[in-house]
Amino acid sequence: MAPLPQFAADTALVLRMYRAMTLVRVFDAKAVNLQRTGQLGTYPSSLGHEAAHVGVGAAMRPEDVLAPVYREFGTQLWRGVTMTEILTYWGGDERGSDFAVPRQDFAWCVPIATQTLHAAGAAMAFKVLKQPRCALAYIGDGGTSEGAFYEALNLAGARDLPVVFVIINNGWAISVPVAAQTAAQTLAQKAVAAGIPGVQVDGNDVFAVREVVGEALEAARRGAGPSLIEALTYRLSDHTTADDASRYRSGQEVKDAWALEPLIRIRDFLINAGLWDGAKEQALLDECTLKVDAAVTEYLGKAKPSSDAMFEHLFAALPARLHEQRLIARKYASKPSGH
Amino acid sequence: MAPLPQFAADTALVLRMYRAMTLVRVFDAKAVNLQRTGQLGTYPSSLGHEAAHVGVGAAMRPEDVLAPVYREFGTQLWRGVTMTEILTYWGGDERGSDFAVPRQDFAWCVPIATQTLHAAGAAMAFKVLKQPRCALAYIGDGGTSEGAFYEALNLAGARDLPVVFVIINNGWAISVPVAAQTAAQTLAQKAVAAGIPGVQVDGNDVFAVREVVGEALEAARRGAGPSLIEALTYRLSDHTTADDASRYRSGQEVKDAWALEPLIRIRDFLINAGLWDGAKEQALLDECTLKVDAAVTEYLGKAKPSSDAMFEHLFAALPARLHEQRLIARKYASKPSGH
Amino acid sequence: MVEAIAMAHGWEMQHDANVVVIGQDVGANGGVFRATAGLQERFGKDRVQDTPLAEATIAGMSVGMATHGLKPVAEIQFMGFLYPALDQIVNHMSRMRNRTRGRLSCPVVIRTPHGGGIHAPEHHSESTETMLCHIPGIRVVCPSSPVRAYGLLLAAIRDPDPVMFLEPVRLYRAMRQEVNDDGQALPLDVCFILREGCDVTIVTWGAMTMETLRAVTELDKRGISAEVIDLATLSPIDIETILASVAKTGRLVIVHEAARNVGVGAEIAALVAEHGLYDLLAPVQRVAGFDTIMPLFKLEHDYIPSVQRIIDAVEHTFAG
Amino acid sequence: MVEAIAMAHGWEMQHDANVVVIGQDVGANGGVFRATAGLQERFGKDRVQDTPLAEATIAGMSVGMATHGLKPVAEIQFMGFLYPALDQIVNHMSRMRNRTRGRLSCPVVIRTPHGGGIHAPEHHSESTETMLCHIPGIRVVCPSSPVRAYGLLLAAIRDPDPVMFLEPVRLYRAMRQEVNDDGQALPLDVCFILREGCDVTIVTWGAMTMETLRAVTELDKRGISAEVIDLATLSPIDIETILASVAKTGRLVIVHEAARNVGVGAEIAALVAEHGLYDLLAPVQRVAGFDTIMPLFKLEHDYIPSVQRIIDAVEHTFAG
Ligand SMILES: Cc1ncc(C[n+]2csc(CCOP(=O)(O)OP(=O)(O)O)c2C)c(N)n1
Ligand SMILES: Cc1ncc(C[n+]2csc(CCOP(=O)(O)OP(=O)(O)O)c2C)c(N)n1
Ligand SMILES: [Mg+2]
Ligand SMILES: [Mg+2]
Repeated sequence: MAPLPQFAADTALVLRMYRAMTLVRVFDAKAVNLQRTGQLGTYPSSLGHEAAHVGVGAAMRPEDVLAPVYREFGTQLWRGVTMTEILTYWGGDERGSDFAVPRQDFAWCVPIATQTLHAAGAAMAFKVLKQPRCALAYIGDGGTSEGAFYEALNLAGARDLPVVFVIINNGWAISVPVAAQTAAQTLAQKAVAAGIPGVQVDGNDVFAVREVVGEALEAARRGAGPSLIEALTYRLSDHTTADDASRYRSGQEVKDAWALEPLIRIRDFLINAGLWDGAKEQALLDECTLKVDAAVTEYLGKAKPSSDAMFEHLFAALPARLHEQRLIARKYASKPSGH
Repeated sequence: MAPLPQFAADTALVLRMYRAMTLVRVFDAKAVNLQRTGQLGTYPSSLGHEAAHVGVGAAMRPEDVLAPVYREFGTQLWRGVTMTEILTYWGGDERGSDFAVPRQDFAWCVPIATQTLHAAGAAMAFKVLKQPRCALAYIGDGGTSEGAFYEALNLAGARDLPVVFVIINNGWAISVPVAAQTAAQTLAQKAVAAGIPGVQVDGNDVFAVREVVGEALEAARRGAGPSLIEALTYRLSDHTTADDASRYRSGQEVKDAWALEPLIRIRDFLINAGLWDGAKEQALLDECTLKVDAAVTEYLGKAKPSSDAMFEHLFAALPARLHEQRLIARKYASKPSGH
Repeated sequence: MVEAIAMAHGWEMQHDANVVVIGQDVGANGGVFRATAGLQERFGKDRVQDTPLAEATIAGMSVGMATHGLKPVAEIQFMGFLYPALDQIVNHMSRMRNRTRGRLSCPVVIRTPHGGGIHAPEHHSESTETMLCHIPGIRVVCPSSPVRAYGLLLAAIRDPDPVMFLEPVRLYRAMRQEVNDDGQALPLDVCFILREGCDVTIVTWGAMTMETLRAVTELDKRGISAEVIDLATLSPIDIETILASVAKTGRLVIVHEAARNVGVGAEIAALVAEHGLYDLLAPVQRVAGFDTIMPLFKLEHDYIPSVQRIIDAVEHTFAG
Repeated sequence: MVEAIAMAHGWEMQHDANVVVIGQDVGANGGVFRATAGLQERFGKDRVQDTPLAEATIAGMSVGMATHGLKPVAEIQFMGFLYPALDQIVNHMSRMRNRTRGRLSCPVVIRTPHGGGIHAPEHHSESTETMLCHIPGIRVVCPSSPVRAYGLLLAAIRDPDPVMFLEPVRLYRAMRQEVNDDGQALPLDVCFILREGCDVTIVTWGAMTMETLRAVTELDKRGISAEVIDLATLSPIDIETILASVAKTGRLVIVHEAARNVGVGAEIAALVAEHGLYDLLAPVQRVAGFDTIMPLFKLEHDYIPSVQRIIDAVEHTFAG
């Protein structure tokens, strides 16, 4: 076992990370529940990814830019995206992507792997504009099969861009296991194709993730170029609420994975360090539930957008040609309602 | 220096390779000349690539399938494509791609890197249909930046396909040098991303190319999976006849590269082995010129296709909707002419 | 409808050993919509293959497989994810036969879900058939019922040229119908008249047949008899059937979910303006999606043409 | 025309430090058509960047650059190589503003050669503007002269939203014209009336303005006075100008090089059939490329509409 990183001595930070991991887990369960009861659209659970997501969040600086996929709520909450915004987006409303904070982060990116090029492009902007900032793009294990991913690595390497790519290897891309995606024994080694460093990290260990990602970001910031990090974790949930994972993977595999899940580990660390106990845990859970419930209430209270919303941000100014269509849309719009 | 491969003792074969290299060089000069005199369209010279192209051709079996880019005339001639066909295509006539031999090879592929997926797909067909054949795809150094290339490597690795990818690293992609394409120190190492073997070979050494490619094909054929080969050579010509390389690279660099050009080397070998002399060389050149001239005559004698050609092979049978357009095309067709 | 699609796959794989199914999650999972359910168990992993997560790969390997002896039937998980495959479709699949003067060809079917209306996430509700219909050398087909899905998919797989097969997601589960698993294909390149009528012609396709037929019921009550044509093959268009209908009714309304600007409706309107101008008693009406981004699902039913919009458009042709 | 394009780049880079040029061979080589000649020497390697050989990269990095402070002007070497970039254009560039409710936006210009007629190799002669025009959230612009190339490119770079800028290859060298390097942009979203006339309206764009103007000279001799409209912005279409012209002339001929089926001409014909039906004295005529693969260059002039085809189509509108 490697020694603990220095920041582990910063009790406030460690507790903050644990609280963030707990909050996202409570939030996640609630979101799945909202979907099951018809109050949310298809939702991609982040169950099991808490250490990887919070570790990355804690390693980034506010002025850095995140290019998420769709599942990395732990990172987004850390950076200031609100639970209400998350629910608003997954509830089928673009306003959820108009983050009050962080204004410069990319929105969720459903077309797999495309976001890696956005991060590289943002990093290119930082380089040209001489801003000491980094971009960080997530990608899934399945996503590493898309050409866009390799192109982004290659561009980043060729132009020495301040960007870090984090693969969340959770074992599955919907029903396809990693071994069916590639013959590469690790996903980190894909960095070799671009001539950039690649490393693996235990994605269920929040200390390790924050340390490795933090180092990569600092290297990028000081001009030492991009890197690729493969965080090994496991998707404990179905792919999304529209999926039934029992069709294609064994219950035993999932059960085994639960033994390694990330919350237990940091909680044990805190308890051993005398920083945590049952009462504190209960208080935290209560606090999280309150926060989540408040966000849900705010989300459910939002009125349906008007049909004008389709036209409002299509261009900076709506071309004349579309004015008539906006009127038609108004005429036939279904009635506004909470849901 | 590695020992000569076994086949180097096969004098007939070695002479055949040298003749093929000479023929393609004579052909190439003529084709450039035809373009300069307005008798051919834009043409991509293969000057300097003769060892790589002929070496690959000599390594393949007739029943294997080639997916070329646009420049690998040495391989195509070896496999049975005719000079007339080559001129016909680059003269702006689809009939040039209707190879009499080899019927199953792919045609030239201008959209960079897309052919690598065709080769992988053909290899998949061989695998599913249990045919003991291989596919071989070419790609340029510039082409290795396209996502499609990585996807093809990854697919081939993941499904253990009988396919070999040969990168012709000739230093340049039009005006962009390899160092600007990627931070990878070799292009062969891109294989690591796909978990398949990657090797470099001296692309100006026809013995080495035939040996390395032949081994890769045999491995693929016996089920040992795909591989990637980087052949190091140099583009002695402009990118195509539409390019002026003096805009972006130094005359000195080209001059230096001429010292390593592939024909001298094998000729010296033949002379040292007592198999070649000035008279034989002159006879060969004369023979090549005759062959090339005959092909040019045949090419120039071809009548312009009729406008019906646009409709003939659009579908297996022309849909009713298009019959009227075929008539319109006939009505306005420019007059048939040789050129 | 999704069962009819799985059934057509099954029939053809049973009867043609060269048919191979590829795509993301088509194997053990049977497709995210279950359109390939049970096929891998039945035909094995060589003939029903999960691909890596890469659409250019799916299209590009299909080209290689099809030119070398197989008949790939490929699934792209949603139409919004088709774009990385377009290069291969436009530059190779549609051209291989023409390029090689018939030496090599691409008998490929690419299936993909089409349209919105099922509360799906971003990029899961697209209907950009225009981009495909404009490509010469491929056919574009869109069934509007389980029976037509079965018969047209069989025809598409048997066709010697590439076919894009667009499956309206709203019909996957909504529409149930007895389908005979008899291996009978339906013809490509022709429309289907869903309902005869004499006052107005309505041309539509895919899921919009549902709203159209509902509108027609209401129009009946108002004494307007509408003829409803299911375009079915979106390219090449069977314009003769449409022109004959317009010659009879004198009025034309085109209904589609895709954006209006340069939609397939524009081609139909243009053809009628060219060849049927003197039959028209009123301007052609297009009822289409707006020229906006397909919104997230809270507003998707404000985007998709409603029954009322269709009724109003038809009535408008009588207003002049 | 190619010099006018390089000049517009130069002006705007001089006056806006955030404009950055990217593409294959745009640096030392100055672009394969020399449209970026001299820019790297003048503005350095940070602002004029050769990219790796990857079109998805060019479009995707443009999105990232544009959302984070730069204004990329990207070159795709030929329109036939645009397809790998389409995913980024359709799914991100056109949607970023809408998706984020205006928080992030994409002021990107993607320039690419358009059309054939210069004896180029396979895939170097495409005109698939339809695929772009159908995408909501982007503009598509096609200049027909050096003056308009200069003014419209400046407008495109200054526009806060993404613009696809299609440059007719036949005009690059063929057309020479004095261009004032004064930084004056021309308006987007409007057509230009190239020539007034009263008997027939001809709408066209890009290189086809050449054949059209030649046809018009011949028509003049025959006593037919044609009004010629250069569409210029292909999406969104300035239909008012076209309708006003048709109201005056009563006849409409649309000329474009792209394939006819679901071409932009279909949209224009459809709009006129909807809003100008009663002005039409004869059926609309479309003179367009065939619905075939653009052939290799031996036949390209059998594909591209000829002057005679345009003349005949115009005369046909008087035949009824
Ligand atoms: C380009 C594209 N193709 C297909 C899909 C459909 N899809 C959504 S998620 C997914 C699997 C992603 O797996 P992975 O990258 O491992 O991420 P994970 O879901 O495990 O986080 C697929 C195929 C998509 N969103 N985008
Ligand atoms: C997808 C695509 N993009 C751009 C081009 C234009 N183009 C033709 S050749 C070439 C450079 C290719 O370089 P490389 O792969 O090294 O091959 P080489 O020409 O050196 O043989 C480019 C950019 C193309 N043909 N296809
Ligand atoms: Mg995964
Ligand atoms: Mg090269």
